[in-house]
Amino acid sequence: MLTAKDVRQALLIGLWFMFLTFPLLVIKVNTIEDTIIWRWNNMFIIGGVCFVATLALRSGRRLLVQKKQEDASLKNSRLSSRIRTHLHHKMVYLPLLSLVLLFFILFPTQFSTYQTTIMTTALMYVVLGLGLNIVVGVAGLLDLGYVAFYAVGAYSYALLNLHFGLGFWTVLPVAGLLAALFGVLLGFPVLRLRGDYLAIVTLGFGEIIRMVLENWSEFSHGPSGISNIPRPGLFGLDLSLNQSIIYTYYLMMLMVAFTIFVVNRLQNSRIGRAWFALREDDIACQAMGIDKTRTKLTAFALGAFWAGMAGVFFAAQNTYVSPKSFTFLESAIILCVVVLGGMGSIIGIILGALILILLPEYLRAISDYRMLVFGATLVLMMIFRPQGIISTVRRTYTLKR
Amino acid sequence: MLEIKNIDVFYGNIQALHGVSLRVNQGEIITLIGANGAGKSTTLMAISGIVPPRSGSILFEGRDISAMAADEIFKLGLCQVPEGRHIFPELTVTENLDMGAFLRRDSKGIAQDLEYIYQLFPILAKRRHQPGGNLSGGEQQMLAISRALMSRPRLLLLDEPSMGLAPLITKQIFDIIRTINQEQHTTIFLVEQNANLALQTAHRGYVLENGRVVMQDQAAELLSNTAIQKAYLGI
Amino acid sequence: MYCYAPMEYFIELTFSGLTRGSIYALIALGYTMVYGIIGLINFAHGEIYMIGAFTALIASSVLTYLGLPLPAILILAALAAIIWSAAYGYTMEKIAYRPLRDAPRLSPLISAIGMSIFLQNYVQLAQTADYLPFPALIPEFDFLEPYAGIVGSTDLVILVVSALGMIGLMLLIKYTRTGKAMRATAQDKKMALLLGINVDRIISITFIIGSGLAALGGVLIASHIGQINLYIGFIAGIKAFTAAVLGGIGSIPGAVLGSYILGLTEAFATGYVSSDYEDVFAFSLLVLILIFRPAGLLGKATIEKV
Amino acid sequence: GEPIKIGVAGAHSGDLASYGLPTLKAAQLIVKDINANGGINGSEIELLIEDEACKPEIATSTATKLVSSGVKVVIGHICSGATKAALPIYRDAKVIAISPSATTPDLTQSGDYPNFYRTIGSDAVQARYVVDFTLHTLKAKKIAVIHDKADYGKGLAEYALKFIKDSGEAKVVLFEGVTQGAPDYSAIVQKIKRFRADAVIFGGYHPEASKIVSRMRQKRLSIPFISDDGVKDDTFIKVAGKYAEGVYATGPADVSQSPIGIEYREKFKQSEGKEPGAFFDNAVTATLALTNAIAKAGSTDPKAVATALHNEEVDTPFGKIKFDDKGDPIGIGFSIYQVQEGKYVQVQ
Amino acid sequence: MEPLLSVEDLTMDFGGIRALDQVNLRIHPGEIVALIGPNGAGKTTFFNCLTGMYTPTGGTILLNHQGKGGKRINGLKPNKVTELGLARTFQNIRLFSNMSVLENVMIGRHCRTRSKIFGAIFRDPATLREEEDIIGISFALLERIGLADQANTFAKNLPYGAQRRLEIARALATEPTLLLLDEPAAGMNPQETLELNELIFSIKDDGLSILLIEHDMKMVMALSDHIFVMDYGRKIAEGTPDEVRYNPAVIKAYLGEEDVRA
Ligand SMILES: Nc1ncnc2c1ncn2[C@@H]1O[C@H](COP(=O)(O)OP(=O)(O)OP(=O)(O)O)[C@@H](O)[C@H]1O
Ligand SMILES: Nc1ncnc2c1ncn2[C@@H]1O[C@H](COP(=O)(O)OP(=O)(O)OP(=O)(O)O)[C@@H](O)[C@H]1O
Ligand SMILES: [Mg+2]
Ligand SMILES: [Mg+2]
Repeated sequence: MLTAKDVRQALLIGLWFMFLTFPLLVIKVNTIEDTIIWRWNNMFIIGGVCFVATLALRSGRRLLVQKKQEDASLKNSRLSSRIRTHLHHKMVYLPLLSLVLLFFILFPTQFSTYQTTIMTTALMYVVLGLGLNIVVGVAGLLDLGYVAFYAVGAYSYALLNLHFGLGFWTVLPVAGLLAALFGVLLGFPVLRLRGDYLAIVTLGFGEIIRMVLENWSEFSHGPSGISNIPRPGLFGLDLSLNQSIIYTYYLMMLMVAFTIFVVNRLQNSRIGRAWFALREDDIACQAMGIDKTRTKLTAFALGAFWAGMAGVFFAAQNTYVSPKSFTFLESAIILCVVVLGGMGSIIGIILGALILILLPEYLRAISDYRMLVFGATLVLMMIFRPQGIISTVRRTYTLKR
Repeated sequence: MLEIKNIDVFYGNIQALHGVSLRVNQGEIITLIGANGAGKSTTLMAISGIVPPRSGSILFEGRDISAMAADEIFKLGLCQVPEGRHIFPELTVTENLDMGAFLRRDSKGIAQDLEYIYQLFPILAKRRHQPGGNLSGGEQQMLAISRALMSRPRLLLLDEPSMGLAPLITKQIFDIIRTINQEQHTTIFLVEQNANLALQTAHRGYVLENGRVVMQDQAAELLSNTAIQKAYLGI
Repeated sequence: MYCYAPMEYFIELTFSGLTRGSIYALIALGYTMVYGIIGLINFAHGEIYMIGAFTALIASSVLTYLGLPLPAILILAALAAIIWSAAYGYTMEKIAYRPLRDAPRLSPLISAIGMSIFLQNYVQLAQTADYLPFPALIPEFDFLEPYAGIVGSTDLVILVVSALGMIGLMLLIKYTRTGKAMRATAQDKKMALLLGINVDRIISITFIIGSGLAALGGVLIASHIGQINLYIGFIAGIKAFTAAVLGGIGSIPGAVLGSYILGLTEAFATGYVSSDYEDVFAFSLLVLILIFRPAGLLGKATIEKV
Repeated sequence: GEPIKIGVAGAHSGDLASYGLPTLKAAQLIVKDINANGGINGSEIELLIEDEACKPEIATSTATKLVSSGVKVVIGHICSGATKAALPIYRDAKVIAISPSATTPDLTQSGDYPNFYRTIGSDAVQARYVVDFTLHTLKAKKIAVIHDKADYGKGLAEYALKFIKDSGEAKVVLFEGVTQGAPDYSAIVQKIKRFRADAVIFGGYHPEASKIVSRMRQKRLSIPFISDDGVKDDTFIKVAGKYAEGVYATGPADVSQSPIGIEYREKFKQSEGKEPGAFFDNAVTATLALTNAIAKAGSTDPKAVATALHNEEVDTPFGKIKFDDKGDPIGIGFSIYQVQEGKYVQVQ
Repeated sequence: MEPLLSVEDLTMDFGGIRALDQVNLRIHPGEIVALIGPNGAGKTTFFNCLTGMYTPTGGTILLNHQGKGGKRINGLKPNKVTELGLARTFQNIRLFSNMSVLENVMIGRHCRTRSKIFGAIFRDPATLREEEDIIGISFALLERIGLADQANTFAKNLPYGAQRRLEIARALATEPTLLLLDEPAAGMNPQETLELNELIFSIKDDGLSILLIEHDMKMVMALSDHIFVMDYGRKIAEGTPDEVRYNPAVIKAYLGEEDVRA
């Protein structure tokens, strides 16, 4: 399997990483206490690990290539496409769907409230991911400031409740619309921008919103945030903490279902097609009579809408909002959900959100290494599945006569 | 000079070439014709090392180049003008031409060749300080061929040089192809949709169908072959 | 209340703006180079800068312990920072970006975000999350003493180095073969390959140069601020990225111009309005400029040829 | 009998871990002692440790987790924001929380969280000390109040602003926030110069403080710099180096002479090999107060524990303390320190 | 008869370069008009000005919209121009490569349909009917260009010639009165070009006017009713195929000697 060349290569890579990590991993300085600690064993651990990993990777890759060659004659032999064709079969996906649904419905009864809270959060990211997917995945507009709309939603609930005593259900649609309005506001100046210029402006927009929330204390209570936000009500019933958490969970599930329904219908409509086309080639798009301005603005508005609603859920679940929760990292994670899941694929994004939000939770066991592993996972996932967990499948049409 | 033996080329899981074999002799103009998607461009890309074949071998002057990196292959004197021209859009015309001579270090020779090119294509001289991306389609094609010539290749691979060119220019370009072949003894591997013209220019030809070589012969023979006439010459 | 001479105040603010601008510029140059060549917003670039600063800190501590004189420490520490940052940049490109060269456009971006998170935590685990004092490696110049209220020695060094960095890079790109190859690679990788340019190597070189510059920035800035921790890269990175876009991303003079404008805007916003909203000003300026020049100040706003 | 569950929540990872970890250690040290002596009324104490990295949204879920695992008393959280986010959950679950370090006045003063206690003076109290010192000892007339835009710093600065205004003895010539992590603060320093301030009050933490103070001194601006607890940290002196000299900072009253304080500091040094960081004494106090109250109450019944916290004095590094009816500590005050020859020295 | 499109003194500058210099051109309903000229003459630029991709520096473009007389269309946005009945293909194919062949054509229907967000979500009868119409018309167009059985493959996976035809179908889906084709036969072999000729004739038979840029002289001569010849941004000749074929200026600038004999 492994040739001498492989071993030599692995050795070189091991040595390279020993060199690379030498200053940071071996020498630990503390300029406060003026100490220098030498940790030579780290160097050898790294060298060894890299050596073994390289060998493993190489033999693994070789196996894979061989297998690929064997399979090459068979079209569609790839696992993912095989799964996909099976999934399209009603006999398979209906029972599967009900099983998944059952799992989610029974979740709070089988797991602790803590687990339920985490799952609620993960579901929130499903909604966020699906919303951002409209902008990034479908319309192809790279938005790095999506968290701004999330913040708009969360603060809408916090403030409207604080000042006017408006309840969860009243604010939910209002916040969605407000966020959509912000989406349009952001959309206007950036219409002419392309690709990565758009990215930086949206990033800036996200930061501006956060900074305004931080500094304009009279309006937003500044960095100390707003607490005591009521949880969602249920016909004025008095819910205990546990009940209320479970109730929020089910609401969130409904919200996810609603989002999936709407987003799916939007994607497969006249507007959805225009968004896709815009992503593919905006010049051809205009030549086909599509109003670029309006199409972009609807994408921004409809994407932001979901973030606004998710924001209300966020505020209600935590009963507390502060600008700290709406940093760029949050935008980045939502973007990761979309890309990792597979741009434009609803199932992919659901999987992406569950993985990315639940993963760090369950990595708490190795708390120190958790974000390290998280970062590495992002890189590895991209290397092995650059198109995301599930790549987009365009809808097929048949002619009804 | 160049010998391709039984190569299979894949894009992911899709096989584009099935056991293609062909040879190019020193000093020849060889043409490869075939319908859209037959695999002509793929053959050229395999030779240039952009899409290495999964099996089979490519010998250039006896050396197996099938696993070599593209830049190494180029150094051996193989230069390709790819389909779609691939002009560097933000470099000026002159800079584009300079890039062709990237590996050369004889600045005098380069300057001479530049003059020669500007004589060959006066329009390029006129546009020499324009960014390549602003040229019209035909101008870009001329630039692409000229850029390849700047590397003084021994084997020139041309992918559909006549695409989008005015009749006059097409004629000019084919004249130039013949000229380079005769005067500079550059061997030429020509891929062309305009089969008529290609077969009139070339010494020998190969016909590619669905990734397989289905016919090979002297160009004149192919030109008069009725099956070829019906399928590719529109007669 | 406003008894302070307005002109003097303006000049002071201008200098503080230029200092900030130079700091951004040192990082923005690397951003813009990498973007120029592979079209990637390298979110991990800030982390490379941070690693440079840490390496310099480690090197200078060890060297101080060995009892070397200050100038030698400065030079050796900077050298170590440059070497190791370049090595990190090179390795990062190989691991996280090269396999994704033909992937959809956003995949390398996510990979970069992942890399940024990874490197931050790597440094935290290997070293510490606390702020560490960074020794003042740059000596105080006596001739600046009369102007101490306006400009300090580190400010001056940073100003000069970022200017030199820009000029050097421009010369490199315009006149050297490597530079030409970089430009060609940036515009059409496949064609560059077909013309015998080793594209992989050119991209590696770009990362090495960009990372080295960031490391140099790291040393200078850390010794200007006097402390480092693992988040310095992220914040500075975002600003530098903004500056690069402002100037027209991919353009080297653009990155420097954008950095100065950004630095000056922040200084004047603080000086004449309020530092509460300095970032708001910075980003608003960005939006404003991009509205009128969608490709940044020095970016080429060509009509796309159809 | 059944072990007594105590939650410990705070930042144990991330950039604020240096505030959270000493707390955790303090709780562990004390609990180890108690358990070694047979526990409280025969029951062992079990610590449930939760890391929220000072993030509000994580704090709510960790709070939920603690509550759902049956915890009735919690030591934490560390940061005010996270505490604020977690408190409603504790309140609704009738869980008592005692923080060693959350200083936002609201937490106790608003009356929203009757279940909350802390072993640290609130920002309002601290701001009072800072302002009184600046006005009466330093006799400043034109004061620049700067903060770091974050919860703690801005809150403190706002109280300082209010107290100065109320006193009518001096003018606030500048009230502004600086951006955390910005590479250079020259502009704000020029502005302080321009307004001819004769003292700077800064609300925030040491990284920003050292950057500002260094810039001030480099620009030859030598007016007094008075800051808070977040700056009274030896790291500040190390980072700012010679520029730290003369800086004033408030901090919890000096406990270096108290036997209990010394005892636990020594234990910490033995097990960790370094000096305990910020809030360690407060955390020791919180743990002692809480375990004492549980012992006195005879159970973790919130009502009984609350009564004990309010009424039973307990020996701590800060001396004998108990809690007022809002949950603030009686007996824990602040002192003013100044950096002199590279050390914080109590000046008032 | 009133012309469908009349262009007067159209001028377009790029920085220092004058790509179009006072070009005049008329197209009457039902005509196939060809625009030929050497590479870089400005033909594509002319198209770009007509379709709103570029805003011309000078001159007027008048479109006779639904018999309501000339409407000035310079500087209108491309989508507006398309709505008014001008549709085009591109010299460098610009399909929506990751969408299916059918969807590419369906996009062409966009400007002739109306359903909004509400309809998309609730799928009311009107929307459903509209959607079915879109599919029906698109399928019909695919059948016409012979790609119906490939309807659900990605556009990028089509052979080159098929992609060119798909571009035409997509343009036809916008229900144009004037179809602009930019080198539709480029990259096709002579056999495929013959098939394309048939298609273009059949489009003409439907009453559309066509403006064609093409370098394949056989095709141009066979199809066109009228030919305009450009060089260096100026019109250098116009007339019937035969007039143009023997025009010495055209031969010198464009055709070269042989074609005269051919
Ligand atoms: N990058 C690619 N990925 C996947 N398939 C490809 C790729 N490039 C080409 N193909 C497929 O390989 C086959 C051969 O393509 P190739 O470009 O070599 O044809 P060609 O003979 O040059 O045709 P044309 O006349 O259109 O240029 C075609 O079926 C094409 O769809
Ligand atoms: N966006 C642009 N910016 C600058 N110059 C341009 C631009 N577009 C076209 N040109 C210039 O205008 C001239 C005409 O170009 P155009 O593309 O219209 O030629 P063409 O007649 O279509 O040629 P071909 O038959 O080769 O496609 C060319 O010289 C070209 O360089
Ligand atoms: Mg081809
Ligand atoms: Mg053209």
